[in-house]
Amino acid sequence: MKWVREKGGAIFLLLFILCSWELLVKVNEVPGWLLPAPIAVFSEAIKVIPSFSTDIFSTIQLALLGLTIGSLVGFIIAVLLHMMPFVQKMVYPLLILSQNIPIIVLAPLLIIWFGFGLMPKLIIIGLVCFFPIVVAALDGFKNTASELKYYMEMAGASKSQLFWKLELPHSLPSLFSGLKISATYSVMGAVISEWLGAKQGIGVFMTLSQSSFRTDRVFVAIFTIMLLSILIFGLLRMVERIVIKGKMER
Amino acid sequence: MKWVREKGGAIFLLLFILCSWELLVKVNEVPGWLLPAPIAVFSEAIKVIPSFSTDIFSTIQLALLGLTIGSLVGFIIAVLLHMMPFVQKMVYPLLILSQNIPIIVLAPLLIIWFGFGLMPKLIIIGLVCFFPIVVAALDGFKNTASELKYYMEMAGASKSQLFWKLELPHSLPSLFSGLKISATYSVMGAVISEWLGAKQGIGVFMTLSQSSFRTDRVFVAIFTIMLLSILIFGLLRMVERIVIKGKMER
Amino acid sequence: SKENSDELTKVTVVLDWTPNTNHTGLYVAKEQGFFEKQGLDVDIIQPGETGADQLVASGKAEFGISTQESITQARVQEVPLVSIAAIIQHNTSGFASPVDKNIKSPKDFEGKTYGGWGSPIEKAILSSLMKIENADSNKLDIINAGDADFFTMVKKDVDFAWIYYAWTGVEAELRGEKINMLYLTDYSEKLDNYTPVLATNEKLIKSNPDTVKAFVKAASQGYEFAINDSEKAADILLKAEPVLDEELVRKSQKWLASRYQDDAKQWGEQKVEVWEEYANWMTEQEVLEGKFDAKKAFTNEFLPQ
Amino acid sequence: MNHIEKSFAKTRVLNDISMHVEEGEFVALLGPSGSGKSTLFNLIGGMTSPDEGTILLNDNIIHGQKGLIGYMPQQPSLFPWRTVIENVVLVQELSGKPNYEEAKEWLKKVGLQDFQNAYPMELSGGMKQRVAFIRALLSKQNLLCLDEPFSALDEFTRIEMQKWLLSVWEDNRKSILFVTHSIEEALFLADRIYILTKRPATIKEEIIVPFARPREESLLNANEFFQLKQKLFNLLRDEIKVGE
Amino acid sequence: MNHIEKSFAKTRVLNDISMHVEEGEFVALLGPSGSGKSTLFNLIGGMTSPDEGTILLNDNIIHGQKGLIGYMPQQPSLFPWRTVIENVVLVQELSGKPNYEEAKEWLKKVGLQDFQNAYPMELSGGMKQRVAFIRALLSKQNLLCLDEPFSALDEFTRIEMQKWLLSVWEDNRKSILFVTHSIEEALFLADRIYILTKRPATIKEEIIVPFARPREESLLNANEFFQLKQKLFNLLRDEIKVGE
Ligand SMILES: Nc1ncnc2c1ncn2[C@@H]1O[C@H](COP(=O)(O)OP(=O)(O)OP(=O)(O)O)[C@@H](O)[C@H]1O
Ligand SMILES: Nc1ncnc2c1ncn2[C@@H]1O[C@H](COP(=O)(O)OP(=O)(O)OP(=O)(O)O)[C@@H](O)[C@H]1O
Ligand SMILES: [Mg+2]
Ligand SMILES: [Mg+2]
Repeated sequence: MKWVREKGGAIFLLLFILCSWELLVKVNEVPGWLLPAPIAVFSEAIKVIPSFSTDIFSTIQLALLGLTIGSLVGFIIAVLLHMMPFVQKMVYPLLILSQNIPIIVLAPLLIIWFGFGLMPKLIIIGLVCFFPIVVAALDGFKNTASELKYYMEMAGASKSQLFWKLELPHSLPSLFSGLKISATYSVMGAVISEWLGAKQGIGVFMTLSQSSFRTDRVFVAIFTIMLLSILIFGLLRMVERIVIKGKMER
Repeated sequence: MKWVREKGGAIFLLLFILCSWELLVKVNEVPGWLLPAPIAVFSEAIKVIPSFSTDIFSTIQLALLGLTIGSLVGFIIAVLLHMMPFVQKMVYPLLILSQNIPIIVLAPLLIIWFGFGLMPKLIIIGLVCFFPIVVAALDGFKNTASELKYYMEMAGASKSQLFWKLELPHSLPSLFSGLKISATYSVMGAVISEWLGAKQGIGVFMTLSQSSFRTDRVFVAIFTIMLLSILIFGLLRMVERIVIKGKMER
Repeated sequence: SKENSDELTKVTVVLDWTPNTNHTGLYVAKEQGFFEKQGLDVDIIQPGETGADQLVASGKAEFGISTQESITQARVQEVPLVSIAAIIQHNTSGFASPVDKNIKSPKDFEGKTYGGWGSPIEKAILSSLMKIENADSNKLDIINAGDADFFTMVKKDVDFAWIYYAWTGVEAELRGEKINMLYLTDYSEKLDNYTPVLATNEKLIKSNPDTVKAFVKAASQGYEFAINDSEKAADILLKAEPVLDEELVRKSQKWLASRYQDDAKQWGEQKVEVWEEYANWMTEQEVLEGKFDAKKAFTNEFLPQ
Repeated sequence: MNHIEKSFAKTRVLNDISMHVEEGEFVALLGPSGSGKSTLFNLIGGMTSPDEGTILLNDNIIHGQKGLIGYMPQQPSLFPWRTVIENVVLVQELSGKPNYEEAKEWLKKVGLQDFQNAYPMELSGGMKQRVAFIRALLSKQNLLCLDEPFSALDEFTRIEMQKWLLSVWEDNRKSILFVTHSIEEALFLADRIYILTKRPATIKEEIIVPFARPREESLLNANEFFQLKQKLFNLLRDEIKVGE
Repeated sequence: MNHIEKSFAKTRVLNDISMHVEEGEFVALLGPSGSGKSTLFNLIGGMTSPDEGTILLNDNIIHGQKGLIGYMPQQPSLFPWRTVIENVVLVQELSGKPNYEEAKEWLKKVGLQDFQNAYPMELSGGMKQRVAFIRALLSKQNLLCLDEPFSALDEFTRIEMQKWLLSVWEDNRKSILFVTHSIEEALFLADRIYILTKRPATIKEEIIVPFARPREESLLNANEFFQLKQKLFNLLRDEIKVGE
């Protein structure tokens, strides 16, 4: 019941958008190869689901694995940089640089080094996911309430105690905010990573459909990507609520 | 002097990486079309700069314009959603969805609707840039120190006063954190947007080089992208310092 | 030319890839004023990640570079694309592999890995070639290698890929990399399709046949120029796109010069049998899911008499 | 002016409390720590609504209506990114144009003229409290609710502040409701004193302070003052003892 | 145990101050608001270093060394995401295993047994202060620095706490240095009292409190007590008056 009340609005809005879309397509007689109507997409979805589900499953695996690795790496980097302000000054600009290596350039190098296996894909997803977490975590650590930090230092807390007992719990909301951004990108990251050499996955399905002008199937792929992102995002929200539960002030 | 001390480390590290790279390439005799050595890239850069500079300029324009529009839109959306929690529940999931529309699908639609001009490109960059700002701003608004919020409400502050006098200044660090993420993505976003039909720009230069197997020129393009991102990021850091200057506690 | 430019009809042509020697005729026609003489002001645009087809079909661009296999599939999905000239008369593409992979016939595909870009045609062609040689197409691995180029792909995991000889093959020559090349035309007449072709959409043909005619005429002059003077044509392309590698362009241009027109009566001519046989083959391979009408897919009527 | 009766849930904090503040009256609230005094202020300020009973201001029910009172919270709650003077004019900004001149003058009276451009983190605890106090005074409301306004001040600064508050109040006759833990302070300042019991709080006693106004510092040493103080002292002591 | 002399810059706050706390001694610090008492604690706690002079603990210079004293800050500084009991054991966690049993017992003594699992935001101002106080007591250091520990408590809870603090102190004889604004409190608790002048602070007077221990509540009404209180009162009043 509570769920309906909370999510009802979003679902209603979504339905509204889908309906307007359907209507627009029908009224303007937009050809299906240009922009298929939602109903056509859904009926196509039902048709292809049996063969498509292995693609979906493989992409989910990829996205979750990549997100996990990316978040962990991001978190660890953030902690290290936070603990060593000098290193932070040195490395932070490089992290920004890392976000500006176009995938099309990285792809051949990764393939040469790691082949077409799992590794280069995880690296691409990880590269997409780790950055928002680093930025958010660092900002979270830095903006700890000063009087609490003061107190901890007075009490003789070591740097690591300061971190575990104060900065980490205090930065949880910020961390989750970064994590949610990353999660949003993770599925798309997985799909992009599949474009550099995969045998199955949503990305493969999408290019296949694209090159044979099956725009309806392309949209099936897009809807799936969106659904998956929302699911991962929702999962993280749940984890966030459980972790920050009861920590009332925040 | 201060500048040297602060940035010296990063530059040193960068030089170190470049040198190791040069060495690795030389020692292992990596062919230039696979991974060119930095020196080769720089000498090529000097050669192409005269013809390349119009590309650079056009991409900078695109990136800055897109970032500005994206940030403004993101900020406005965040404010609206914050002011109307009910709408936020409805629209937030859709924003996540917006980040999961693959550009290759959006691109033809955008071109069909808006032609080959500036508009579709700005939409793509904006789409990339607005999201981190929305997430960061919303989290910032939400995590306002509760006792200050309490006080403002007691004092009879209207919703908009609460926002302008408390939530906005309080969320500035968070906002800048989102803005910095967006800035990092903006140049890459501009390059990607150029792939959907541009006559000039770094993106055009890069694909041309790529398809004629001029890996050294591809790297010239990448280095330029990185340099631009760092510059925009640095610019924002400066603005951040000026804006948050003296607001000591934060 | 500036003063009478408002009398010129503005048209846009979208390439299928980054500019290369397949497109030389267009650049020549633009630079030599052939288009202008026909009353056209032509804008040459690089495609997005998606290629030109949808843009041309929707009328956002008047003309585009496409291929017979695309147009065939497009027509079946009721996309109103029409081929108006074959840029290269015979299919110059094929499966390339470094010599040390020892792939000399489709039989050798067994146990190998193919790196493709993600089209259902690839699988169909590979398995039909292998069938001709009685090889088991289940023993072939197909990887969607996306953005990676041939030379990168074959460094790792991938054994062979599908290339245009005129570009990637010539680049391999330049690099001194020995490759084995299996041309599609060596194995089946049916696979000698037109690739690439000039395309436009049905609407423009109906509403503005003169523009189409003018465009094809100028393009045809451009390609004839390239056939006759490949050195000068290469200069023109390089001047328009200075980023391209000079050596590659010159060598590729020379290789292509005799192949634009080849054995046809005139540049651009297309035969209905080629369209029909290719479509039949695709239907046999279960790549086409629908009816295909060759007569609607192409036309020779705009070629200069 | 106020006619309040309420009771409040969860760990029942306020239990059937009725009290009122007349226009221009100065009322003090005494009670054990944790008895519900700040909660009462939140109710009047409209931050929470009573479970039962009504709160009236000028005969209008004001449940959940905010901004009707001038309020000084127990913790200073200064905005860290605003200077002292910017903090002081904050409430004025909410309802119109800030008056920097007035703010400066009042800051001078509490001895903070040198600190008007300092940030809160540069202030000592007592200085912060004084800033919060001025901020409350400068709000243009007719009912001021002060929650332990002088707790972090030394005895003399405190007496100075009390005298000054009295003179301000005698000039403009706003209604004041204030919480204190100092019996002396309550007696010296108030017209009337409510004494609360332990949680759940009820009103143990209402005491009318008989001293004439204006009151001088010497009152603190007067005999009647001492006796009344003893009486209150015992009342409160009983209250605390009962609970043990 | 301490032999301090320092002076401190910018808006010169402390000016050539020397003081010391013997082992097991209970020393109070009185002074006008903003005179530099909390700053002094920060120096001892190692948060800032003196511009001149030295701070010694057991004959070792401890400039900038943190964690050597048990400290109760002027603002409660509780961790909002920790429950009361988790806040109390925080300092113990820093140096070893937290002792929840002990913490519970002590919470009971200050009347917070029902709130050990509450979060700070559910507490009243005085309750927060008591939690911060217990937290400081539970740190195992030999020198306790308390900054206005009882300012937000009503007079009786305050007296209870004072008596209890005295009994704890008489048991374990830690050294205590504490800031207060209440002359009575200083006299009732301390062996010795330092009185600071206004900013820049110097030591105006050092007073040895002659009352025998253990001290009873009745002392508060004794005549000597009253006289000493008057003396201090006048000393402080002079100090404040001088500045006007
Ligand atoms: N948000 C809350 N949730 C639950 N309980 C609360 C909350 N706020 C206050 N309380 C409880 O209400 C009671 C009264 O609190 P209040 O702050 O009103 O006390 P007070 O009289 O102001 O005490 P003090 O003199 O110590 O400031 C306390 O026992 C407290 O635990
Ligand atoms: N970080 C700082 N920057 C600048 N000045 C400061 C800073 N901290 C304290 N001061 C100044 O030092 C002086 C003494 O402050 P301190 O907090 O030590 O006073 P205090 O004696 O504890 O007063 P109170 O009794 O009001 O708490 C004040 O005038 C204050 O403005
Ligand atoms: Mg209170
Ligand atoms: Mg202090």
